[in-house]
Amino acid sequence: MSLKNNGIISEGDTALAYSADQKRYHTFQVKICTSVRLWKHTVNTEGAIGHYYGSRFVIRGCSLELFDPNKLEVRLEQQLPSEDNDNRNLLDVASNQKYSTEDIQELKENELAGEQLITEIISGSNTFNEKSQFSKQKYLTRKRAKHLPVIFIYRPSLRHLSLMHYHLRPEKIGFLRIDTLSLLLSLANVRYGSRLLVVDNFGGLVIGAVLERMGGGGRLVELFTTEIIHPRPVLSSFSHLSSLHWECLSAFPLRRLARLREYPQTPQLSNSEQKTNNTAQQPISSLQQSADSLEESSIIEIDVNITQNKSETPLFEEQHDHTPPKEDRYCTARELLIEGEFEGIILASKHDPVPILEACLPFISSSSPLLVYCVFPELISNCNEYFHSSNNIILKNLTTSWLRAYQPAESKLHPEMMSSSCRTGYVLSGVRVKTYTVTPTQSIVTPEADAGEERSPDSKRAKLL
Amino acid sequence: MSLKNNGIISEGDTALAYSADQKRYHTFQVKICTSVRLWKHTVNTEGAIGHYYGSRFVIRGCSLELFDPNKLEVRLEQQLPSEDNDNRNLLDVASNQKYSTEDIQELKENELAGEQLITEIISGSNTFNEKSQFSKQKYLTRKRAKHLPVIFIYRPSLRHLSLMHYHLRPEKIGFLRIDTLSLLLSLANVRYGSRLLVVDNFGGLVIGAVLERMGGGGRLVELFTTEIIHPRPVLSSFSHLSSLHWECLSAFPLRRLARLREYPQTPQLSNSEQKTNNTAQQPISSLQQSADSLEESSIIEIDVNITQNKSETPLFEEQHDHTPPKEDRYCTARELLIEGEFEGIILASKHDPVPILEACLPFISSSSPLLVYCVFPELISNCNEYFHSSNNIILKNLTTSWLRAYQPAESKLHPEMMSSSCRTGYVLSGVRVKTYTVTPTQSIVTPEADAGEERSPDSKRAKLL
Amino acid sequence: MNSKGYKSKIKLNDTVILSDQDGLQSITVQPGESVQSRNGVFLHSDMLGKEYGSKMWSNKGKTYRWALHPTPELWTLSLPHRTQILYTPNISLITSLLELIPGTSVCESGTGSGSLSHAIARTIAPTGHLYTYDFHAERVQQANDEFTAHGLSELVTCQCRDVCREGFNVENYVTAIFLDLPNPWEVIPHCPKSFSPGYSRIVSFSPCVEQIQKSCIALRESGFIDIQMHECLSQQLQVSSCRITEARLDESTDKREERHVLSVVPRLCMPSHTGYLLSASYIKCNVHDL
Amino acid sequence: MNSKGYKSKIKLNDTVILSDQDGLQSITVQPGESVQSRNGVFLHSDMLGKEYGSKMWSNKGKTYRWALHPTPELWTLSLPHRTQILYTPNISLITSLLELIPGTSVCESGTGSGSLSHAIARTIAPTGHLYTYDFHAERVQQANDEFTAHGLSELVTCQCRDVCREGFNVENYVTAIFLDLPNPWEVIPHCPKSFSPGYSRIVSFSPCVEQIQKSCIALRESGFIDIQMHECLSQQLQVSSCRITEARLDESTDKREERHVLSVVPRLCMPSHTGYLLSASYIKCNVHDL
Repeated sequence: MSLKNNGIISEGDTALAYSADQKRYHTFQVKICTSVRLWKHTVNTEGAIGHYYGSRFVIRGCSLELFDPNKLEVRLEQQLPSEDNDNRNLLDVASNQKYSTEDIQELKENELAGEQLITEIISGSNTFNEKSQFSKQKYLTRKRAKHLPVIFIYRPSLRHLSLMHYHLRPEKIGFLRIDTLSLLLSLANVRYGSRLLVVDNFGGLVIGAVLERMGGGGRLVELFTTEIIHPRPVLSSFSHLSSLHWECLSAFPLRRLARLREYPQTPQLSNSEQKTNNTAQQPISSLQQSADSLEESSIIEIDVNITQNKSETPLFEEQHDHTPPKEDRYCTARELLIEGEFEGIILASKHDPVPILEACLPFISSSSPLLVYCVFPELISNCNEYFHSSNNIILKNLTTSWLRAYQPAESKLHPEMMSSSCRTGYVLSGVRVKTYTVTPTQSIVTPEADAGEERSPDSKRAKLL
Repeated sequence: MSLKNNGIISEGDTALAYSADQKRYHTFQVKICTSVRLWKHTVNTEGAIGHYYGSRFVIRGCSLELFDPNKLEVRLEQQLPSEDNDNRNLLDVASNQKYSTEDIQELKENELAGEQLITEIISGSNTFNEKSQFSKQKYLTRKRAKHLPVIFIYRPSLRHLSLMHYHLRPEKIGFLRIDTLSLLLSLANVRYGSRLLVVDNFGGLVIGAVLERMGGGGRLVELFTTEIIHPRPVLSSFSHLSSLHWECLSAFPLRRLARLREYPQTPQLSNSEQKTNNTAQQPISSLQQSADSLEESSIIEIDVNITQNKSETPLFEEQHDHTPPKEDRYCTARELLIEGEFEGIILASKHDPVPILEACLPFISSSSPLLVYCVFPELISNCNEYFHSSNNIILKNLTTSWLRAYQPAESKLHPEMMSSSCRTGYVLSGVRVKTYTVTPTQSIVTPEADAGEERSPDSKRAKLL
Repeated sequence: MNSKGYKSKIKLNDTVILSDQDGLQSITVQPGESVQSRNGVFLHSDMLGKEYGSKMWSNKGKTYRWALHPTPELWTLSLPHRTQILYTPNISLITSLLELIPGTSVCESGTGSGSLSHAIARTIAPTGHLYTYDFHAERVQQANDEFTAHGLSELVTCQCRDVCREGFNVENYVTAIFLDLPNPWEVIPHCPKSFSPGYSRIVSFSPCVEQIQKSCIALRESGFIDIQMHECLSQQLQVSSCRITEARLDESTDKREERHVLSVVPRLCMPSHTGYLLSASYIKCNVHDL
Repeated sequence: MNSKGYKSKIKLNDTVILSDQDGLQSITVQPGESVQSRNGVFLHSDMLGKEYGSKMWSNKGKTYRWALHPTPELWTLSLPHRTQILYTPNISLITSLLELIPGTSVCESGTGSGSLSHAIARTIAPTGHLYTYDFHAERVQQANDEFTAHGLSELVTCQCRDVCREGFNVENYVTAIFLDLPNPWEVIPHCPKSFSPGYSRIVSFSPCVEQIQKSCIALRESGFIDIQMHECLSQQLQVSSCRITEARLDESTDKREERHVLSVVPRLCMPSHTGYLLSASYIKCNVHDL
């Protein structure tokens, strides 16, 4: 569970670069000789090696240098607000800066080192000294961000990956914002040793997050709704998870759940599954293929990395490396499902969740949390009706999460003026209990106790176990 | 337009009492001899007469006294935060106060005047001096609110009435919170001289608000969806409006709009309308009847007031007082509708807005704002589709409003911890333009220009005018 | 813009709002003038006599604009930004918090780009008056030009003045004051002298928490009561049509139900803060002193 | 509660959460003990051997409780409030912002009612450790009793200490610190010494703006980086079934279409603020000094 290399950036690591100015992440591989593209900059990342993850670096030309705030040469004197200028005499004209863009480019090419460049630009501004303190600081910050960008280098983690994917392609992860995703993990009581069912139509973000929280102990059975398991770039980006983590994961096709309930001991293969297995024979090429079809360069990068270093990310290792017999492809998941007694489910699906939930309930032990996540209100309202008409779901709660980021600048505290993460989906939660049992005193029979009895999961489970 | 009595509280006025502690309003009539019930207190309101509206009063026993913050005897010394107690040694036990509830009642009955009572209660607290400054202040505030409640007396206004009705029965006014209502008024360009169509299924709050903003100049034609106009407690509470204001209002049954378009000049009465007029013969009794059926005492009060002083609130005066011939009941509205050229519509309805809007569009002049307010997303999404498929509505915008109240206490600034006004509806806005005209250059024909032509309101209006 | 009432046909010297997909633009119709666009020219003279709400085609017939009647709301979307401006969701709440009605007299500072000024003038017309101040001389000039062009000059007095130092040059007259200033707490002590006797309202708009904190203290110290603080945001929504399929739950059939539903969902990206609204009441010299 | 793993049957000394319509209640199953209710008594001994999630009837058969397996989330809803507590929407975001995983070591102050402590312990089990502090001796005692009852005593160390004056008594060890204190800025300067070398996280929860402002300055002055501030609220929703009728639009017919739709709408009344979350990173002594 301890950090690889004590959390020190090392050659060959997959790392995240983060620009606080742009609020953007970029995945890259730490290498000594090769340069990587970080937004507009082509950078040799060698300078980061040996420093701790989480450190800040300045992009100075083509190299990375540890950022030291004490080395900033240009500093603003603190002024009392009453002495401050108030911009009232400033006019917004281009002639305020004596250096043109070309001039500044030339200054840069003359290898005017970092802060000296900033000093020069400020001396070129006619209006700098007339600006208010606040405007001066803003000017300085803007110029630094442009000419001496500072980046953070992070080790991938649930926090960073969820922020990154939401920012890159929120619709691909079903608008599962960090607060919503975290809520699902808490309410599902995900922990070391969990035994969970997960349906994840959102690129595998939920699966990756659950695996991180299981920390290499526990059982996650993914019930996939597709014909085969497609390689998922979001899940692949959890490159910090070890083989111990990945071993917790097994998968089973949702469409075979019904048959499993009826004939748990006869794992016969259908035609479609044989086809599936054929596809599974070329895991690397299909991963590659999928990566090629993506538009986001940073995502491609990490996919390629994983493909190249597949020993480090043994996704479904038992199939890929041990080449098990075909009929054993879903063997682990099947055995777990036959055992049943899952301690909860996270159902994050694009499909109508009600039939999926009904199919899964028999495998979930009583007193376990049920979590349903939907992007659209129509789906969640149907599921909410189902929860309320069911006699074995209690503590029902329907929420959506609201997250607001603030600008905690000194003496200018306010929420962010624009947010690009206003949208998330709906979380419906409940706790599965044992189906209604009739007591001698029949006085309290709930009115909904009609249809519920028929689809009672317990009776089905009794058959199964 | 100037204030009655220069804004001084006068005998016979209908006023609003407001308790800032409870955030609750209460309507009452200012009278010299009679007592009114203000929440738990029976109060003679004579003490308020002669003071300005907006002033604060203390309820001291049975009478109202102007509140003077300088007369507060118990004051807390300001302490530096570092010297402050931090409650760490406080235990929450009942024995902390030496006076029982009965004791305090006795102190009150002994006519211990106002602040002296507070002093006595504080001296009876064993833990008061151990509390932190913040807790002391909280304790004091709580005791004062209980034993010496302060109320504001306000003249009714859009601000106060919208807060009052939202608090009393938000569902009756369709969750039209002050921010949402204000947005409708702005976007509909309501002003002195406006010429507006309004559909208001929410107790008349929109109508009252529009009349206040018209300030006695303009034309508001209410298109009502019911068989007859029912007396509406919310509209009645706009008791500050003068006869000049009410004269701007006329009403017409929505179900007769279609016939009006076809035969504008022949106002024949249908059976149902004759029935309507019979009902209109007993305006007072029906108003009373409706008031009796209400549960909110404050609302009853104002209704009764209005019934008793009907000369002051001449709602549909032309019918009630001048007893016009039956066929003239909707005469004013009919003439206005035949003229057409309304400068906008506010459609705040429980019904599907699309057919209503379609029926109203012919009467609305081009370049006019269209405002639709709905409580349920399903209705607004349909109407949004209609807006987008129409070729004579531009600048379409769908929003909901978010309002947050803060507790601006000194050095303890934070949003209110609980809000009882989290819900409002959806506002869809657009601007009606002239129907698509085909130009010689047919290059830019929008794909939706199909069905729209048929229901073109302009062609119908041409027939009408 | 408003006081003249609604006109149905475009006339010379009218302010007209031109609308296309990309936004709004305000023009004053002048002989010989025109609006340039990438796909052709719109001659002002072509608009004369046309009904408001008409579609105007460019001379090449390749693009069009809607010619709209001005309203304060359209003006707010089309005006030249000289400063950060207030938008309609805040403007409308401010109007209600100030309890503006036809006839109210109001002080406002700063004038800024005049977005709120137009909405105030609309609401207090025809008998109210707006005194609006800005310390930036150039802005005052531009605002005055606009008020004149929009026919509001009788309703609005716009002056260049540093109200933080000098207060308003209006005494015992207004019943509503609006502040949108970097240091509102400096002008708050000057406000009571401008109020007419009786009940008046103040609203101050500030983007940052610190401004609210200082203003709140100033309001209390200056004798304001019923101090409240609000934040109002317009949540932008979209209606998305989504295809909902059933997941395949067994191997016997591949036929799955599919339906389309319309969902109202928030937009991904929208303004998440504009500013805080601090509001309060003031009662000037009670007639009786008990 | 967690480290023992999930059990299917109720045993002696188990913590069981009893749920009815009105809320949750936590008990420790003891021989001879019982839970009283208006409609009868629930004997602890009746629960022994029952499956978690079973419905327990009172001795008179008139009312029931669901006997639930404890989780930190159910515990949060059932625990005895000694202080204002954190609820699951904030707890879950804090867990992610602190980047907690199995194995993380954490400092927390104050312990309060232990709502967050249980969630932290669940997430960092089995190899992490939580050091939690409160200045209120009685609370520390109660919290320790609960940690023991819930089988968390090996994961959690709860101590009585004024961390604002003395800091934490853990050095170079933890990678996450959580603060929920009236004066968080007093303890922030003490935090770096408790961090292990490398990358660590801090989150501070405060209801008031002033606390955030001071904490923010303290974080900056103590060398924290990547300072961020968030507010997270759970918006409670309800599904209401509404009847939609067409308005009558002509006099020829009285038949109007009517349909029922399910709408997801916000509740009228809900918590509108809990607190602000200030988060930051700290990098302790880089191994190389360039």
